[in-house]
Amino acid sequence: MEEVLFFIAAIGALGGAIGVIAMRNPFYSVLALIVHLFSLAALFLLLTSAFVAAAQVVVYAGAVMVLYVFVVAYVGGGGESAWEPIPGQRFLAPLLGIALFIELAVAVLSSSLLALGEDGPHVQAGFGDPAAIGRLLLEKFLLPFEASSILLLLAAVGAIVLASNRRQENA
Amino acid sequence: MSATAWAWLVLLFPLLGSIVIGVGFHALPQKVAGIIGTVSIALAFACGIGALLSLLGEDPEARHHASSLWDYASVAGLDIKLGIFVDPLSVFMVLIVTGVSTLIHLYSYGYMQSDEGYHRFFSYLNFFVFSMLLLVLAGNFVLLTVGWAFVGFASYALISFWYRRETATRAGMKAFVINVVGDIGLVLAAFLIFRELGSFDYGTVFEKAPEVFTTNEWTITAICLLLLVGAFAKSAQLPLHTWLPDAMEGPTPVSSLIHAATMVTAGVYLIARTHVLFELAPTAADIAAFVGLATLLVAATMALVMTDLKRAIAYSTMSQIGYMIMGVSIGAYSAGMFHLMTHAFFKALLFMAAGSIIAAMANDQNIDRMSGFGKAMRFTSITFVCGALALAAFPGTSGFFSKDEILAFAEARGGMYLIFTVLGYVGALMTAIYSFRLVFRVLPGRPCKEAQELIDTGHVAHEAPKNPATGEPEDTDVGFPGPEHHIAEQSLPMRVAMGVLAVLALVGGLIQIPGVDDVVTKFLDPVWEGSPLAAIEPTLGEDYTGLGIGGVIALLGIGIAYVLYVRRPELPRRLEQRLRPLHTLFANKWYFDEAIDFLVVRPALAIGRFANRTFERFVVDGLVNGTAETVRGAGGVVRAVQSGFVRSYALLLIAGFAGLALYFLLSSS
Amino acid sequence: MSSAILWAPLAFGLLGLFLPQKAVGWWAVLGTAVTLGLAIVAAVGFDTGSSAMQYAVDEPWISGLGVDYSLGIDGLNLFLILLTAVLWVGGVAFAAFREQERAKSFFFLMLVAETATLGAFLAQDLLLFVLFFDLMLVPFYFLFGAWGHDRSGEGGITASAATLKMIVYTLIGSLLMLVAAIATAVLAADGGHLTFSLAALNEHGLGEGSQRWIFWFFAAAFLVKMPAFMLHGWMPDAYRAAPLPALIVFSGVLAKVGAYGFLRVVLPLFPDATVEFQEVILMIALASILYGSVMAFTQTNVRLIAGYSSVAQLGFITAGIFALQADGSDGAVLQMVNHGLVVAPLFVVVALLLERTGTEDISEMGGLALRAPVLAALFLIVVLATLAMPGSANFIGEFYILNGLFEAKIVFAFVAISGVAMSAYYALRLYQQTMHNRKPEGLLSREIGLRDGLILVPLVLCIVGLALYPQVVLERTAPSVAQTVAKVRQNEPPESRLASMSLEEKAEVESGALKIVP
Amino acid sequence: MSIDWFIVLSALLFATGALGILLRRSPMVILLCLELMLNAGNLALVAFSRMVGNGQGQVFAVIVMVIAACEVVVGLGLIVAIFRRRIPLNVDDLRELRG
Amino acid sequence: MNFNEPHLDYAGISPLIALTVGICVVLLSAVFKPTKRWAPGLTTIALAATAGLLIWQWDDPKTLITGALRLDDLAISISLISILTAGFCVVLSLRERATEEAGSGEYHSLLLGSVLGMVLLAQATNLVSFFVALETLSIPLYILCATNLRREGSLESGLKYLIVGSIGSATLLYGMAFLYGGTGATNFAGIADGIARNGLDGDPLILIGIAMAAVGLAFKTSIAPFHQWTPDVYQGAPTPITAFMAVATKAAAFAVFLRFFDVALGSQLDDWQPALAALAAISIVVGNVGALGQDSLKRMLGYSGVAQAGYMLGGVVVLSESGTSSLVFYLAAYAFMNLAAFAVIVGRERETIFGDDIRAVRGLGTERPLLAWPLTISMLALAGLPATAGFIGKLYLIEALVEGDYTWLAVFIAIGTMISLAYYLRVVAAMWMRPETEVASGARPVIAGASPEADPVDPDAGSRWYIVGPALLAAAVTVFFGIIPQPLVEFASHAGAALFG
Repeated sequence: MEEVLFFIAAIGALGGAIGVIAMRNPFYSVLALIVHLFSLAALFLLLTSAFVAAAQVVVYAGAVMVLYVFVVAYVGGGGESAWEPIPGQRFLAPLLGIALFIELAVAVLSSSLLALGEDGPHVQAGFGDPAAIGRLLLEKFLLPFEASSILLLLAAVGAIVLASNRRQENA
Repeated sequence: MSATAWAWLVLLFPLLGSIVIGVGFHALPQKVAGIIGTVSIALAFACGIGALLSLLGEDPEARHHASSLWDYASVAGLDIKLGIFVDPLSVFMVLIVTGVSTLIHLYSYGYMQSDEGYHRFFSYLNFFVFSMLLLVLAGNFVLLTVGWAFVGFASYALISFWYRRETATRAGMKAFVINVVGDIGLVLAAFLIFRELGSFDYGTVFEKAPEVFTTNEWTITAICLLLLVGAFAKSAQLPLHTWLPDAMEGPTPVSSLIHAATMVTAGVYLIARTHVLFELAPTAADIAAFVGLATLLVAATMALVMTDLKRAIAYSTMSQIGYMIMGVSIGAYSAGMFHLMTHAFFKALLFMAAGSIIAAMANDQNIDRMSGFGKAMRFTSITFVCGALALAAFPGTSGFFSKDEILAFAEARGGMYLIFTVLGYVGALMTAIYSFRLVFRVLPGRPCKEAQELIDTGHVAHEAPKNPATGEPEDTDVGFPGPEHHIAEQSLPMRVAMGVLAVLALVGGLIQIPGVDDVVTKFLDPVWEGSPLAAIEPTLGEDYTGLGIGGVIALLGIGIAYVLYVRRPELPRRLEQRLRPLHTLFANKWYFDEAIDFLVVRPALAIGRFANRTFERFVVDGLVNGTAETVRGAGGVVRAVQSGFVRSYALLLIAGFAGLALYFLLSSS
Repeated sequence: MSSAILWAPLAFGLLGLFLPQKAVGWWAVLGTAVTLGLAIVAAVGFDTGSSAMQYAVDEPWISGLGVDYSLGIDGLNLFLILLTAVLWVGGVAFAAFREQERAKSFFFLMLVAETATLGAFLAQDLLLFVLFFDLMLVPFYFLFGAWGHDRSGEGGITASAATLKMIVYTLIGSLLMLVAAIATAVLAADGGHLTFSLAALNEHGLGEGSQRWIFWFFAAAFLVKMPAFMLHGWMPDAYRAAPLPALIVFSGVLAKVGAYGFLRVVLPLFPDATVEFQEVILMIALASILYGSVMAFTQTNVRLIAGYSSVAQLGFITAGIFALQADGSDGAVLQMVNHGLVVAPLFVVVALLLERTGTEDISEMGGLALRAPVLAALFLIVVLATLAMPGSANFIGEFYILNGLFEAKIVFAFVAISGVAMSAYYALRLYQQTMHNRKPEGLLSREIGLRDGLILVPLVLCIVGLALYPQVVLERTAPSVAQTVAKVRQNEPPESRLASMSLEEKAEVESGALKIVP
Repeated sequence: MSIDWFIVLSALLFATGALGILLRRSPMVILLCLELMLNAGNLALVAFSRMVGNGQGQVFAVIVMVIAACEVVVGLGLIVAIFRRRIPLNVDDLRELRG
Repeated sequence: MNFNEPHLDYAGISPLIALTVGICVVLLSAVFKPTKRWAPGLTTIALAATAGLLIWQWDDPKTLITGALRLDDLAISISLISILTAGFCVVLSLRERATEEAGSGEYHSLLLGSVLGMVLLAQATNLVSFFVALETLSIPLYILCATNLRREGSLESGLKYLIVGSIGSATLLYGMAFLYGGTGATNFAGIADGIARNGLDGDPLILIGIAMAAVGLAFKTSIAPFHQWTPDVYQGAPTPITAFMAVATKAAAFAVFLRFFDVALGSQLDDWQPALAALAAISIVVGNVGALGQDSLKRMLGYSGVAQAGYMLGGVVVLSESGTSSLVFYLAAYAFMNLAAFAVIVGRERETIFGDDIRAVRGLGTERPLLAWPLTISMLALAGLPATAGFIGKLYLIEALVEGDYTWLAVFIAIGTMISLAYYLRVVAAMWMRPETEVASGARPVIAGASPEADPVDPDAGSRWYIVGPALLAAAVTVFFGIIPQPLVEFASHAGAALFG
């Protein structure tokens, strides 16, 4: 059962990813990414990480993707021309992609770490649920937590700086 | 006063004279400069006499002294002092040098009177005398080299005295460079001596040499050969002689003093001085003797055909020095030195007379154009004849005794050395012929235009001076005054100088007549103490046979010259045509200049050109520029990769990662 | 004392920045004169017979890195310091007599250069030496580049390009030297206390393997600086670009730092490598002698004649050092001083010729002696010293060098000496073509002025003085040199040492009085 | 399901994201691809977290999400700014800076 | 399930608090009209306070917030360098076009945010805080680069930086995931333990993790071949930001580079050392040859930064106390040398029409000696000539390299330096050795800078105190530490001792 779910989710994630890079129209790419994200959330659930899965759906598929959709709608999603101005890019990029995958896969599969080949240890109930994660966030990872909040603030400021129409305002 | 003190004074006066005249060239009136120059040399001569007397007052065995002023450069085991060595040989040389120099200064006093560079001339001349005396008195091989080089430089300065004349400057350069080659020989010899004997000092070296070296060992042979390089360069022996004829570009007193009487005999002195070494290396000594012989013959042939008056005399100088070198190399030390002395007298005289004549010819030196000066310039002619007689070894003159003594010694030594006697006489015959060739071509006959003018008006109305070699007008800013002051008849100092020398040339030989007296030999004998060669003495019979043969040959030579140049003046031309190749060879100076040009000068210039045009540009600069270009090319590559496409940056980043990851995977265990 | 000598020029230079443009030249002259005075005082108080470091200063500077501020004077550098002080007075005075653009910067840089150069000579800490060695270039970079001559119109390159070439070229060696110097200290410390002090490094010694590459790094720096054959590519352009006052000191002193470096650093610190590579360096030296000479007699630009002749002369000096004999090195030190003393006035004369004729090409000059006999005479003395006329101190220098070489490697000596003959030709040619021969139309000939005389005459007097009494240098140099050379020789195999011994020494060895310590 | 499946999948996603960046010219799509890469990292983190049995990886993943969101926000802001300047939204046209 | 409140050492985190408060205050000041002009002042105060608080913690190492951070002398010294650079940046940003475009408050708060990221990064001892800090450093910089909104180049640089930077971050993250997976720990020490415990020495999983982490860090420190953003972004960004970025980013990234590779990955030294050394060598070559012939000074400095990063990476490669100290020393020296140059560029860019083109400094020697001298000193120092801090820095680095048996890398540094002379001295030559430019200020020929979005020319910009002051100060310090380096050496040796002592 788990295997089936995994493969379904995996195909969804991978299909979504391929969709992102294959779609001509950015709008469809965004949609493909949403598929990808939901599939990922499913995978997270398979890994008994309920909180992460939830956050994935809420934060990403919810908030971030909405932002994307808006921006795509704002700037318009024109297709790209098929002409490749960089010599060799078309040829080298897939090559490198494959190489990257093989290297990473080899690293994982040839590792002497036995746990990799297993399903993972038995975990207590509550592993990965909001309470556990929340505790970790406020105890051990308090600093990253706080820092990321400041980062969010800064990013918001940045977005305003970049996207606000100050120029016309000043003029 | 001790002999060494006198010797220091001998050195001091010419140096002072040179400096005073040189520094005070603006302030001193011309006459004063001339007087200072002459007097300082005369004082040196007087001090030389002082040294002589001082030496004579001592035991013959103790007649050698060393003295030094200060440590010149003595560290690291090299002990070089500013030291002199006084013994009969050096005093003998001092006397000749200062004596003849005094007369020549006197001559120059008149001769150079209207020259622009009068001060300069006397300063140089005094400096030359100083250098020569330093060479003679030096107490070690380093100081010897110093004197040796100073002399070379003085010679350079005086040859190119009229420095806007390019033939003169070129000749000066030639002389200097060849002299430097000689210096190098000396320096290398000094190194070898130091390496083997651990000292540069004459005293130590001569004392130790017989203990350290075995006869004909390669080192001592090498030392002697290197010394010979020095000697040959300075004494114009084959093949390093080519500078001497060119040196005639200098003013005539210079030719007279330096290139006849003193400097060129330095090689003879050197061999005599280092005879201890040469006796240990008989091979080297023989080589020297053969070179001397060759030079004497070759130079004589050239002198036979030269049409340039001064150059002809110059070749005769070479030839005579060949005798001396031959003499001192085979062991006839005293005889060699004696010939050196007499040669100084008559050769200086000949040049002086020639200078007078050339002046009358408005610097034209071609004997083909001269004739009839016997009537025009009586005093000059008489002295010229005196000189020529001595040179031709006319019986009774100084050259007669000195030359024959060398040949007699060779005969007495016997064996192989008989060759020297025989060929020496051949040379003597040629000597007589060429010396009287000059006399007969110049003095008798119908006066040429200039001579006639002299007879008519007492002076020559000369045109603007021209360089006889190139024909271009001279730059009179630096000299070349009118001839009237050059003519011996018209200047008392010149006449005095020539007169004294004429007398000496005629009678100078009388101090050493076999069986009658032997002043020179007796005085010099302590120097060759312990030398087996010096002990060889021709018997009286041999001596007189030699003298007899010599006299006959001299007369024969003069006779031939008379026939050729007076009785049948058309004969030389016919001979010339008959012996065309030989004449061409002689007239072209045996092609020595050409050979040197071909073997040394041209390759050097070709290498220089190659270095300059090719090597420097393509290799040295090419290396730099090539590196720079490579680096710049690499920069171009980097800039090309930096294409501005962000996706290409991403590509490189990922490629870099892939590479790095690959490395790590490969290195993982 | 050492510190005073070192910093005096810089102090004057800095103060000079606050003076009006007009006065700054004379102020700089004063500064160099004071430095000279201090150097003379040091020389007078110098203990002649000793090889020990005198007037030593030793303070920690960067203690974390083991670098000390360590100065001192001994026989090796005493006269080089004097030479530096003398030539800088000459060069600066020469410039002060003439109008200079941006005078303040010019003289400031000149004085900085003096401090840097003195520093290189005085430093007794390896790193301090490297530092000053590199620092020397900086002021000259500006002097050459900003006040230099643009030769792009006559087939050459611009001053800034020439000076860039020079600095890149010379720094190639210097930077490698920096690495090598650090490696020396680190390897010598071997985990212990790190120090760059030459005295301490002297005692430690390095393994043969590391000596080898370190030796070449140092050699590269020094050979480029000299410059040696094949590494002289920067020289022609830089010499042609350089402003003459700067060139006077540059040619006179800077090349010597390279040679000095061999004596001060390479021989004592890397004795095994020195012995091992002796012949290679000698080959380079010989090539420099021959090539420099050949080039010198084909050039017609006076600067290049002097430049290439320096290549040859420095070849002699290197050969002397690498004879690895006491006399060779003694001669080398003497010759460094001599060469500085001749090449500087040579460039003064070049400057005067340029002012008179407007050209630097000897084929366009000639016949100047007539109206300028004093100048000609002074020039002649310089030229004769250049060609190592016997009787000059240069002769003694070369004599010692060649004698050393003769004892060590006789074949090299024979080849090297041919350079002497060539030097006679090119030096005399330089004199003849300018002073003698026909005077080209329209050429002005003028006697040397009083002010230039004040520069040239003392320099010539130095030449003459040394010619009369070279012992003054030799006797002070010898103890230090003996120590340096002994350091190298003690690592030689016994038989080769025996071969190069003098007669007395050999006798002593045979009699057992002297033992060869392997 | 053994953990290495998850990891290999994440590697595949990572490579896909990288490939997208290399091939696509719209800055928007490139941003999406960056998301893919970060998500691949997240998947690996969560998988490893499951494997080692502690929640640290999950916390990391959550924080990465926040950061990814920040990047997106800034990226989109830039895209808007560029759009405003009427520069074509094509990264290949942004090459004033090069060489 | 009880909640264990983490212990907070408020003294230790006081610098962070100061910065955070600073960010908020500066942001708030932008809201009200009268306080809008206060932003630079407030920023300076925040920076000064942070610096003061950091110095207060000097020589008192402690671990903060449940092992997320470690405040030791390495962190402090690096933070101080970053803060100093930020301070210079604030001064140079006065009257900068970008601050007006972005709004002074926003601009400065972003700057402070980036500084916060740096301070955090220098202290990070945990993968999560490491990653967060790195992003806190980077994201504000992406924005700041683009703040000169009217210039296409500025936007371009921002986007490029963002894209490539995010790839770097993603790679780093993935690597961290592997390391976490292999060891089950996120704190550095735990990673080291995990490797040992799980017997993962030289395991591909760990090694790939290291490789990916190295790539991420190499990207931040501009190590070739991950450097390509550097010249473009340096050139496109507003010059004060470039100055800040060039020094501070590098400093912070090197700090974590050192800490991460020492504490977490020290046991894998044999595996990563040669790789990093190779990267250093490549950087040296690429950076130096790339800088040749660049006409844009900022771009040239960008390439030179690549090369300098290569030199500095040597300090990481040897992984020793002296390596660390030398790296910190070099960073400090590098800060001053670079700032002097950038100050001059800022001034010239505002007063000439040539922007940051090398033509802008032609004849500077006579025109504005007070700017020419700092730039000259800066160039000489970057080239490593003596009597500047640059020389001592190189000396220190080389010493560390030789001690660490990486002499060949030292030789590479020497060779790189030789090449670098060609472009550094080109600038010097332009200032002193060419005829002066005949700039008629105000005239706008149709060349670079004449496009409508070009910044207006301020003919006196080069003489304003906030240009000349920083330039002179930085140059003076460069020379000072070149002659009396001992204080800085001691400062740096504390940093080394913090990690290895």
